[in-house]
Amino acid sequence: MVRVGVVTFPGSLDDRDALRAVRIVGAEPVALWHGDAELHDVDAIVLPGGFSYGDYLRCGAIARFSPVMGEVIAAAKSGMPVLGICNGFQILCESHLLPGALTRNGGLRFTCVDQGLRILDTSTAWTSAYSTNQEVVIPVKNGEGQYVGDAQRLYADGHVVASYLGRNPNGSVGDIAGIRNAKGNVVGLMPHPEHAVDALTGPSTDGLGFFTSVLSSLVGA
Amino acid sequence: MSGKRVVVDVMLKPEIADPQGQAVADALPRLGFSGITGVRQGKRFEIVLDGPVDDAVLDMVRKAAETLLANPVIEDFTVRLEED
Amino acid sequence: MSGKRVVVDVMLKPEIADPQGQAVADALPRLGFSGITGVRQGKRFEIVLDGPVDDAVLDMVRKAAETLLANPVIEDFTVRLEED
Amino acid sequence: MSLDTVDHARATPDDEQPFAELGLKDDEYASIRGILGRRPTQTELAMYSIMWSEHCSYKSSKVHLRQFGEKAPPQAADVLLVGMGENAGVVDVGDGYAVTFKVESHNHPSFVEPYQGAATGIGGIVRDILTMGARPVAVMDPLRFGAADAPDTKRVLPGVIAGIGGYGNCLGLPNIGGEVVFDPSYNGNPLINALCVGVMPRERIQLARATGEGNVVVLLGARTGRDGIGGVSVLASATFEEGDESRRPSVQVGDPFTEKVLIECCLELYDRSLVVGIQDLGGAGLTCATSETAAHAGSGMRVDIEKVPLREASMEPHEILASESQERMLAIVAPTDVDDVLAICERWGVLATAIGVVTSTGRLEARWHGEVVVDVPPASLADDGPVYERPMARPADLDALQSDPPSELRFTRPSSGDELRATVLQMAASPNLCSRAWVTQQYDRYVLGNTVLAMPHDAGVVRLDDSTYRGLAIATDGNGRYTRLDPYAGAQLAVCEAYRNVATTGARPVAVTDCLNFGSPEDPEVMWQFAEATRGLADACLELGVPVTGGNVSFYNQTGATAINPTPVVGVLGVIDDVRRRVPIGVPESGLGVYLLGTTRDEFGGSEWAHEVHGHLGGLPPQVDLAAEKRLGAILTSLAGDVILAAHDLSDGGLAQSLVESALHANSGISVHVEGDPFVELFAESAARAVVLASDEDALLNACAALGVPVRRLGVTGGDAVTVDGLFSIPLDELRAAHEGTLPQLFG
Ligand SMILES: Nc1ncnc2c1ncn2[C@@H]1O[C@H](COP(=O)(O)OP(=O)(O)O)[C@@H](O)[C@H]1O
Ligand SMILES: [Mg+2]
Repeated sequence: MVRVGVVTFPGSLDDRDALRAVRIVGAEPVALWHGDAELHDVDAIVLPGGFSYGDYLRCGAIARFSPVMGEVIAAAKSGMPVLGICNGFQILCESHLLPGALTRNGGLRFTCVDQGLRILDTSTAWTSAYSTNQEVVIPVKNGEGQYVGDAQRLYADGHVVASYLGRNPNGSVGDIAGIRNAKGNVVGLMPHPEHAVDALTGPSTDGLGFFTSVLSSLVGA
Repeated sequence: MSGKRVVVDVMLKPEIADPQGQAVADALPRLGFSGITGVRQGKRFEIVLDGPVDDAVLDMVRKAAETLLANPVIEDFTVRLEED
Repeated sequence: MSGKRVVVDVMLKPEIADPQGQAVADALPRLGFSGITGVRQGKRFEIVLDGPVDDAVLDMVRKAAETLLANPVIEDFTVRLEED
Repeated sequence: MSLDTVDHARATPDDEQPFAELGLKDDEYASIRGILGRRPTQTELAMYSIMWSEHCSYKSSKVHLRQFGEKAPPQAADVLLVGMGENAGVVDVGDGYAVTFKVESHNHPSFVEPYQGAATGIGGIVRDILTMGARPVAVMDPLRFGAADAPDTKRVLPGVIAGIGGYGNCLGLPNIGGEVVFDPSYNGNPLINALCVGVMPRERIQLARATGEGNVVVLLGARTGRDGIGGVSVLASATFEEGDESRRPSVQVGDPFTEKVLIECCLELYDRSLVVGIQDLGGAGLTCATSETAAHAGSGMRVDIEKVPLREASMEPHEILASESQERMLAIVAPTDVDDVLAICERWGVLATAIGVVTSTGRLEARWHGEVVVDVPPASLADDGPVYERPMARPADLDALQSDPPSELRFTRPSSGDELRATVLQMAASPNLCSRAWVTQQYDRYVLGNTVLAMPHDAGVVRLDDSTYRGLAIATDGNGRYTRLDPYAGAQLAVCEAYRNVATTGARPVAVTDCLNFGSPEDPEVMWQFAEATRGLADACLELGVPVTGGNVSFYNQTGATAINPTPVVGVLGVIDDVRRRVPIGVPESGLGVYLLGTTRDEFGGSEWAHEVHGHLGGLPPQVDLAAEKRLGAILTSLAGDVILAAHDLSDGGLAQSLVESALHANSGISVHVEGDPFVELFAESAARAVVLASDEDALLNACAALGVPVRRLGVTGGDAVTVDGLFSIPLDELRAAHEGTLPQLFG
């Protein structure tokens, strides 16, 4: 069975939700601990949402130095699929696995809304289940989700994975909601697909695709 | 007197808890930085003005610091002129 | 050399948007403060060390600023010694 | 000054002590001397002054709150696992699950420093829930502010909302509901109440008991600083006059990250059965936690104060014992488990320090570097404080108020289609009825993945955990205007509305928590309001079969001699056996029948219409009919999810407002036909009513007939407007612009 690890940092909040999403698509969820430099033979990794270390300094700045992150960075560089959601995206940027940075929302307020997104790149390990330009609705909830970086270049290189539709909730440059690395195994996403996996508790089930994608990319590999 | 700016430093009063500074103080030794006994984290505002910075202007900035930039219930501030 | 502390100022690079500074710049004229052409908001860290502050210590703080206190992708920092 | 030890106090019986400055009355001081058989030490005096303050001792309210126990309904025996008097009551919700919930106020601190005051309000109520053994699973925030356009509201509201979000979001707790009410009565006295609910396996319930001689007293969490020293007595029990620097408390800054790891750490300690007893540190800090745990266990305790980890090294023993530093818990641990406890704390990065032991002396002793500075019977602090029967008087202006209803004679009522249309739009856009999205979008509603209904539904509904479909529902309500006009009825209407809101979502109401926000108990008219309101609350809970499990009293909400409108805020907890049957306020299906359940009367006293359109308060509040509420609740609960596809209760603003909210949520129109006086039909605030959308008319009508619930078909869903036949039609876009524009315009 495909093993997908979800790292819990002190202050991680959506770790249980990510584990649940992994379980729902039929993969084996594996809880990873920030303090253990050990990946327990997982095939893919999710860095979940939350406020690691309270997000007091900068989001993700302290978590990036956790013992487990050395392993995550090495695995990412060797091609293992890694998805950073919200705080996880911030950690990936702080770790320089993804370019740019996430800063305070343009409106200066934490914002939780059901957000329309367009999936732009379906070539990654995490988005292959979508069709190009597919429109989905997934919750976004963050206080520091404004992506800053070289949007032109990211678009030119095809590295923008998803963009906001309609109102841009945080002022991200180029309406960027998610990006990937050159190889396509590392994806960072501000919206929370793990909160759109069950119509009972989310606005849609549109988030399932991120988890089914990784499953099929690993089974197919 | 252009090329100058006014800087307002805002720090939590010493008796007020500073979780942000504490988080940094806790993290630094883990990264191998030693000998640090305390960290306080505050805000720094750099204010650029369109005319010469005289005492009246500094007074105005002080007033602005008091009303908007700092929260006098929990924070102290200092105002000073700085070369660019 | 006790009674001294090291101050690290961290500011967003000039080309990075600063919504907090902008909000302050927008609010000031509404409160009747005029002549302000721009505000940038950053962070100020006051670091207290348990020994004398020599060049080696300042170097260490500079290293800490580079790795942890600032994100060089979007921020600049300065390190300096300050009297209490 | 040298250390005031117990020996020194014995040797210097005549030393003068500043008891009056600490808020103790002459006779209270005398009785402390009587209890101890000597003068108290400085540290003891500080402890008594805090524990005997209004906030900690409930000295003015105790005699009234007793009714909640005395009039507890028979259902209490079946559902309550832990009753009143603990940190929070615990309710059996079936399948081996227990739920604990409580609402509390943080009014004064939030007025002084809105962000931190509101944030630490969330932090405090969450620790109350954690203490019971539960995982906190959701928060709610019933809020009341001065007039929407008052300068003080502009100062306070944004910070309060940001603080509640800042703390709750960072803890990973979904916010599933609350209230935002504006009324000039709260100018200068905003009511910032916070509710938390938690879930646990039944057998994990923890109690605040220091049992077992030799067990170790372990302090968990944040370092202790000079936070809110004397805050409990000075801040929470006395009116705070702005500009009075000397009484300005040191504001407490919340640290949600520390609280988050404290939660995870405590839950692991519970799951591994490593604590014998546990108590959160809230008001009165260590003083309260040590004395209550020892008193409730009938044991004793010895604490070495210098072991407490400090933020400021210069703190004195009385400051350490009085400090209200946030994010701390006190655990009682068997000596053989201490190492395991410390290891778990270390893994979570939680500071943990053994500071004392449980004894069998029946005394609470505290030493400062070996010298005894406290030696008191713990119950004298925790339980045996003063109790007052305060004088009461019916407000002198009440007859005049009650005999001034907003009748047809006093105010012209809208009657033409155009007038009614304009009134619907005005009401939908009014500060009290407009969309709360500006607020609720600042709160995470999704985290933990169990939220089934949140804003804008009538109650928040969460699944107990993701291995079950069993869920809980909570709503909070209160109406200061109704309660001002008739405190007995007003309190009952608050219970009724929360009860109805819970039932509307398909849950069965089972228990109550309340936060009683009033003016000064030293004012006989306020005390009368308080007595009437508690009596009304207790009587309503008895009749409805929902026991009060706990709550909080907040007095001294007043400016000068003017008290706020008396405002009991009531939270009702419901159980829903299968959350897949939950009922939203609207669904986007066309062709569903729209029905009105309940009886509409010409009731406008204290109504939103009188307030919004005429700035008027007078007359009597709507009639209370507890039996009708029960019947309505039974229909809503039993038909939820199959016959009833959507439902919305009728309250502030009446039928018109409910139809507007339902249609906007579903983004699908509604057309209705009203009989009788359209103004009364659309805007009256008669209680015990709801609008439901149903597909199976016969099933609905039969059920209503069987239970004797009046029901009338109003119309049908569909289209893209809210239409009242023959009178007016308002496109949804126009309604939405009115409804959603108000708060952003007011607060940015
Ligand atoms: N401060 C708040 N925090 C969270 N939710 C709120 C708040 N204020 C209002 N709400 C939500 O907005 C909706 C409308 O509120 P309200 O009109 O007071 O409800 P009701 O009339 O059913 O009691 C409800 O879902 C309520 O829980
Ligand atoms: Mg309602």
